[in-house]
Amino acid sequence: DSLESSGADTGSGDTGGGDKGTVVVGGQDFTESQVLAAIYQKVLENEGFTVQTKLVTTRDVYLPELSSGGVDIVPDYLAGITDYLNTEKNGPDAPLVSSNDVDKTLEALKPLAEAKGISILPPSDATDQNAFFVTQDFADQNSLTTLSDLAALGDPIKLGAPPDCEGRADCEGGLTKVYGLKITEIVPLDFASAQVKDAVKKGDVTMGETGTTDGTLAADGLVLLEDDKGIQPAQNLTPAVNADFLKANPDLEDIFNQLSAALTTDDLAQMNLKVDAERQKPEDVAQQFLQDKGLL
Amino acid sequence: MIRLVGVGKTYEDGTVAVQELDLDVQRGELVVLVGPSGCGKSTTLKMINRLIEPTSGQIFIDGQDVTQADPVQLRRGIGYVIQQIGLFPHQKVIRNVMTVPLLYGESTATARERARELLDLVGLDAATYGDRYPHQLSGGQRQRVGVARALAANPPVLLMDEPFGAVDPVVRIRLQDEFLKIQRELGKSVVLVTHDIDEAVRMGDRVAVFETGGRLAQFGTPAQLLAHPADEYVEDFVGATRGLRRLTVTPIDPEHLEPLDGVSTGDLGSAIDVDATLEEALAAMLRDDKPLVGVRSGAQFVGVLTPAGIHRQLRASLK
Amino acid sequence: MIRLVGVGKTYEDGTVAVQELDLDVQRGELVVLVGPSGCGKSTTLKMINRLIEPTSGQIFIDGQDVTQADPVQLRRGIGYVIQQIGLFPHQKVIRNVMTVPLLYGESTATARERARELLDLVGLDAATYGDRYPHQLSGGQRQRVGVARALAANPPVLLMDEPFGAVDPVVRIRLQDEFLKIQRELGKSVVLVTHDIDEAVRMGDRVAVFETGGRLAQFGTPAQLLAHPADEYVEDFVGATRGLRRLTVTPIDPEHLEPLDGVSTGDLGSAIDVDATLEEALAAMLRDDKPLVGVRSGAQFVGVLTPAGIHRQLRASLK
Amino acid sequence: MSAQAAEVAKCYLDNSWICGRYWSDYRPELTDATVQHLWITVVSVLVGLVAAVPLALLARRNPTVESLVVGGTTIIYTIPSLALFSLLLPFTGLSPTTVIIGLALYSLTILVRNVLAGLRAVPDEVVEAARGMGYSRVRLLTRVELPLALPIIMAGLRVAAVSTVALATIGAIVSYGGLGNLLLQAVGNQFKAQIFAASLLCILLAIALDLVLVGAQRLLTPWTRHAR
Amino acid sequence: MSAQAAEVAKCYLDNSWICGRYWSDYRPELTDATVQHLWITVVSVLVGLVAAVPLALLARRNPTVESLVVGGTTIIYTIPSLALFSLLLPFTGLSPTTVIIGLALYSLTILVRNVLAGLRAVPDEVVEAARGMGYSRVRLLTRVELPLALPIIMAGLRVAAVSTVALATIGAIVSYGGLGNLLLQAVGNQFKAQIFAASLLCILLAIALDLVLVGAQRLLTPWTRHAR
Ligand SMILES: Nc1ncnc2c1ncn2[C@@H]1O[C@H](COP(=O)(O)OP(=O)(O)OP(=O)(O)O)[C@@H](O)[C@H]1O
Ligand SMILES: Nc1ncnc2c1ncn2[C@@H]1O[C@H](COP(=O)(O)OP(=O)(O)OP(=O)(O)O)[C@@H](O)[C@H]1O
Ligand SMILES: [Mg+2]
Ligand SMILES: [Mg+2]
Repeated sequence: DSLESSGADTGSGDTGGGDKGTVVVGGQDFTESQVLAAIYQKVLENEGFTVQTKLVTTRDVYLPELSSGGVDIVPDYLAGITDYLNTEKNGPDAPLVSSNDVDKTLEALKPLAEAKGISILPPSDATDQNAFFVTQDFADQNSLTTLSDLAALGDPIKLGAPPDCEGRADCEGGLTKVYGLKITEIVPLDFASAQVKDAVKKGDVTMGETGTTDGTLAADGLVLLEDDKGIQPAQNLTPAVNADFLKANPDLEDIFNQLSAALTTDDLAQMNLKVDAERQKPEDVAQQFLQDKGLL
Repeated sequence: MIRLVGVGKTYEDGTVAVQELDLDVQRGELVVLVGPSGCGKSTTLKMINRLIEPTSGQIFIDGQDVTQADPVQLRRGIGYVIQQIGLFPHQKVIRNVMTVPLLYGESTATARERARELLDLVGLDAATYGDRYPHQLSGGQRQRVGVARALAANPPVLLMDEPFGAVDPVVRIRLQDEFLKIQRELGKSVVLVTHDIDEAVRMGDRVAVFETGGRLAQFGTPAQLLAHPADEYVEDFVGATRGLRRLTVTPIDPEHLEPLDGVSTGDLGSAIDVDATLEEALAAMLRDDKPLVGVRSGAQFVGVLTPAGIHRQLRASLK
Repeated sequence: MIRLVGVGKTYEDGTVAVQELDLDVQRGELVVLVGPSGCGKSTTLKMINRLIEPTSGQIFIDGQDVTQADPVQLRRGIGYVIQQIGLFPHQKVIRNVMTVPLLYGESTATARERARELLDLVGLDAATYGDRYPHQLSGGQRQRVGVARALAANPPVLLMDEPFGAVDPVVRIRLQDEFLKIQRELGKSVVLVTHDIDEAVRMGDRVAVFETGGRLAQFGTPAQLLAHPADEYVEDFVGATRGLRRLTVTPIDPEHLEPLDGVSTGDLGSAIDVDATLEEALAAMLRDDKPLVGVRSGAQFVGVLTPAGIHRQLRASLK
Repeated sequence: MSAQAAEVAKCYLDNSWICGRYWSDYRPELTDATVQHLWITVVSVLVGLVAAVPLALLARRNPTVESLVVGGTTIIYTIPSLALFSLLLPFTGLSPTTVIIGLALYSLTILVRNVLAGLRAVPDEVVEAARGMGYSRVRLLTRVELPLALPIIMAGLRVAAVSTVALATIGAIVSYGGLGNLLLQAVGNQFKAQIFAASLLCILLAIALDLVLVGAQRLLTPWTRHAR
Repeated sequence: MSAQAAEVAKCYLDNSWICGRYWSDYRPELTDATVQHLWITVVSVLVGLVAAVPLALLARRNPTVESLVVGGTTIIYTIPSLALFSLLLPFTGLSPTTVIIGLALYSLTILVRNVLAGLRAVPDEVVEAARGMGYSRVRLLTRVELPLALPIIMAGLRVAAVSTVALATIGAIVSYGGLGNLLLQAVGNQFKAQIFAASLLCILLAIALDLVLVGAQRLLTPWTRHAR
């Protein structure tokens, strides 16, 4: 039960490891984050911790808590947390320090995180980047697999994306400047929402924005175009841990490294699909995943 | 004018407030309901203007069954003084009195003029009290405003529930007199509730004496009541000293005066009119400290009354 | 016991309700405040228990300046009957009466017992009325509950603002008698407001007659007031028929009875006691329809009274 | 950077909360938004009031109606504004009507209860006196009951006004949110001076409305002033 | 697709609003969320009430305090819940306290006005009688004024309860939103059965609370039942 603090002690008897105290897993309250939080919870419970999961709406809410110890560990995204800490320290107009390069981004992040009392464990290969999709039919007709292919087509393009897309390097800015797409209009539609998918299916817009781990696209007859020029920053899954907590529990590092190593983008997409389409509970999906990977 | 036939009221909790009541009020007549506390006087009054619906019997006004009438139209023709006074706390005194004339569509100026007159009538100076709110008045002043309010519309029928209960005797007698004058002049039909048997005797053309439980014990003129109480209950209620009370209502009987012979005019003191009551005769004797009082008809002396003579006339009237 | 020295009250809007009032109430004395509507009686009463603060003068109870006292403690020793009755609408009748004993920390059972007694005392059957809410009572019944409530705590001092105004004369006389009995037995000091001069004369050890504007016109025993009104105003207020009213308070003077000689015992009717008042003598005569009444002291006849004799005694007492 | 850069105020560049230039540069926008916010709020609350009185009257006569009215308004109140506006959108489109209906429904919930409680607090004997004098229901209501219920109705009206000022910002989702429009934009692009200004105006608007209502209540209920 | 796919209920795959399987599969989550929603609401309203009474009492004695209290609560009401929770976060962290303080502050705004209006509606003569009999201020308040103000206070309490049920969902931003947590997730992944269930429970909760309060009012004010 990932939603309820009261459900925290459900798995504490899994091992004979004894009670090592309470851990608070934080995170945001969307499907993928729920699944990851559930995975973290199970792993920690397996280690003998009592776990509370607190999923909140925004990073603004949990990050200060992570720094102060109100939250101990968060499954976070590499570029996301980097950008957040960077703007917090250097102001909203500071140049971006995240990029599509995982190592460089991680290097930029570490000092920012340390200053906040946050330790960053090595990122997983699994990544949840923003991505753009079109209908499978449209892609087939024009043999499209990458954004460059689309640019080569030269057609005017209507884009369905959140309103802040305009000008952003990982959105309209990058698409026009890096790829040379001719974007004629940005129709304001929420990221990865049902509306944006409908709009693409109906042809109201040519292309919509979603995430790489969106598991429902195939079923809807939609397909992602590869970001072959790398305008998306590296949003690899990265455990962010309160530094004091990690210091007190150094053996956790290994355990989370194992977990990160086992996790793939496709796993995320599959797990999201199970939750979003089949309506399985995140904790069941997490349990299945951990068993399949032999991590429990 | 008003007729109650077999009227009864049993409250929801089973309290029988009024039972099998037959009563009639002629046009221009003032009928007083009197009786002990809780005997159903207010309940009876409120059934006439349908503030309370009777549980049995029928009530007619001008031959029309009130239960068939539109209550609003019905009540517009009936002035009502509520026992709890019930002034509008959000309106100034003058406005409270203007309220019914305005209801009838009179102009503000006319209504205000009328309200001023009526406030004066009930002994409240409109300039001093008109602009106050009710909570700035004394208990008796509030009650007088309530009476003025009910009179303002000049309705042909008036229901008054203990209208003078909270005022002192001087003001009360003034109000009673003023009210009687208006009533006689304008021929209003009035039902007045009081617990004051003196007021009943003084004001009522006929008096209905209620018994606890809402039974009508006797209904007649004050003189009948005092002279021939229907039963012990009425006799008790009218009072052990009812003989004395009769002084108030018994007129001098010119047939049975003692002759003037041998009485020097100096001994007569201030003579009284032959229309006066025995009470006034006795009061005059005491005031002048004389054992007799002259009675005159116009300028003409018609005889003298002595204490014994008064007693004799009183005893005669009781038969 | 209670002493008012130069007390005055001017309301915020400039109304002078009471001015320069000196008044004292002895321990165990019943003082009646009487006067026309709006003359400042309620205001005076409320200044004694500090519901209204005087704008001038001082008030002492048992020698202590009330303005120095804690108002809550002060009021706990003073029973109060408010003119507007002011029952607690959210409590049943019995609870309303229990409220003050409970305030003093008595047990519920004791308080309930006492409340039952008091309801009976004021003529309300506790079984019938105890479990009703105030709005289910008639006007007079509510007022009686208010009196019972004030008596419940058995306070040494009582302030009563028109406590019997809404009840019929039979009940009123019963209540007055019961109250006087309690008061005499328990030696309570009482200030009672009424507009009923008869009640004032009947109940008051001393009576304070107020004039409009809160001026004290006269302060004395009822007999003094009736016999020697201080001025025309008091004379008027006490009433044109005040001589007759005196019948009520004037005891028979055994010195001035007519002799028994030549009166057959059959003519004497039901004799009256020598302690009776002139009113009772006159009533007996009328009741028996005889022109004279025997007066006895114990089993012994001491004389007879005739109408003329009553008149003579009355006139004598006025001097 | 363009040639205008030199002119750009420091507080814009620093993204300060308090920025005098913002207030002067954006005066027209702020004024328009405030005016829109105000009229939408006022109209909504008035519509709510106009609906609340008859509903309260029906509820007073009939306990079944009371349960329905009270239950119904309860349901309305639990519908999130976003969902409510979405429900209305197909009928009223992107118009102020959408916002006003939504806000009026919310204020209705508050008002209907206070109107009901206010009417029930009118002293029985005053009502009886008025009925006895031949007041019709309508006149009784307008001349006696509503005036005497006013202090309690006003308490509800003030809560409704203040909460509507706050809720009106949500109108931004259909572009009729008054200061909410500015707020939404500013949150979107982290324009702190605008967030600050719009929030401040919102608060001031709420206080101003509340004061106006207090003033109106004083004027309308002069008899309460002398009491006690 | 996994072996479990065969078992997936049709209404999940269709994403229907009404889905019986959802109610049975998610019973524990629904129960937990409802319980959390309920206790957060109840505690918040109670805290609001406990704060409102002394504030109303102070305000009644003193017009300056009244303006301050009324002005202050007005300001609170115009602060969007998100901002209010953010303000509290540094002090109270990710705990129910954050939500409860926030919600209590909102309900305070409603309650303080109704408590004040209720106290002012107590008939003067009843208060005078009680004072005359030697009621202390505290006793006067608890035995006479508050009971007689109860119908009006309850009207406020009911608005506060209903609005708090609705507002409590916003607690989801700090993970203590009861049904709001489920709602937020479900809106995020378009889980219609969950949106429907959580919304329905929210409405039922609001109605249930309202009914409980109506029942409590009936029990607590028996004297009003016989009236008229
Ligand atoms: N709050 C007030 N503001 C201004 N004047 C007032 C106020 N209360 C009473 N008065 C005035 O003070 C005077 C005395 O009032 P009070 O209530 O003491 O009279 P009272 O003798 O008790 O009369 P009643 O027998 O009619 O009850 C009256 O003229 C009244 O109008
Ligand atoms: N709502 C009610 N429910 C039950 N009984 C009631 C109700 N109202 C009045 N009564 C009872 O009905 C009887 C008659 O009441 P009513 O008010 O008519 O008396 P009344 O003659 O006017 O008395 P008073 O002179 O004291 O005003 C009383 O015994 C009273 O207790
Ligand atoms: Mg009556
Ligand atoms: Mg008085």
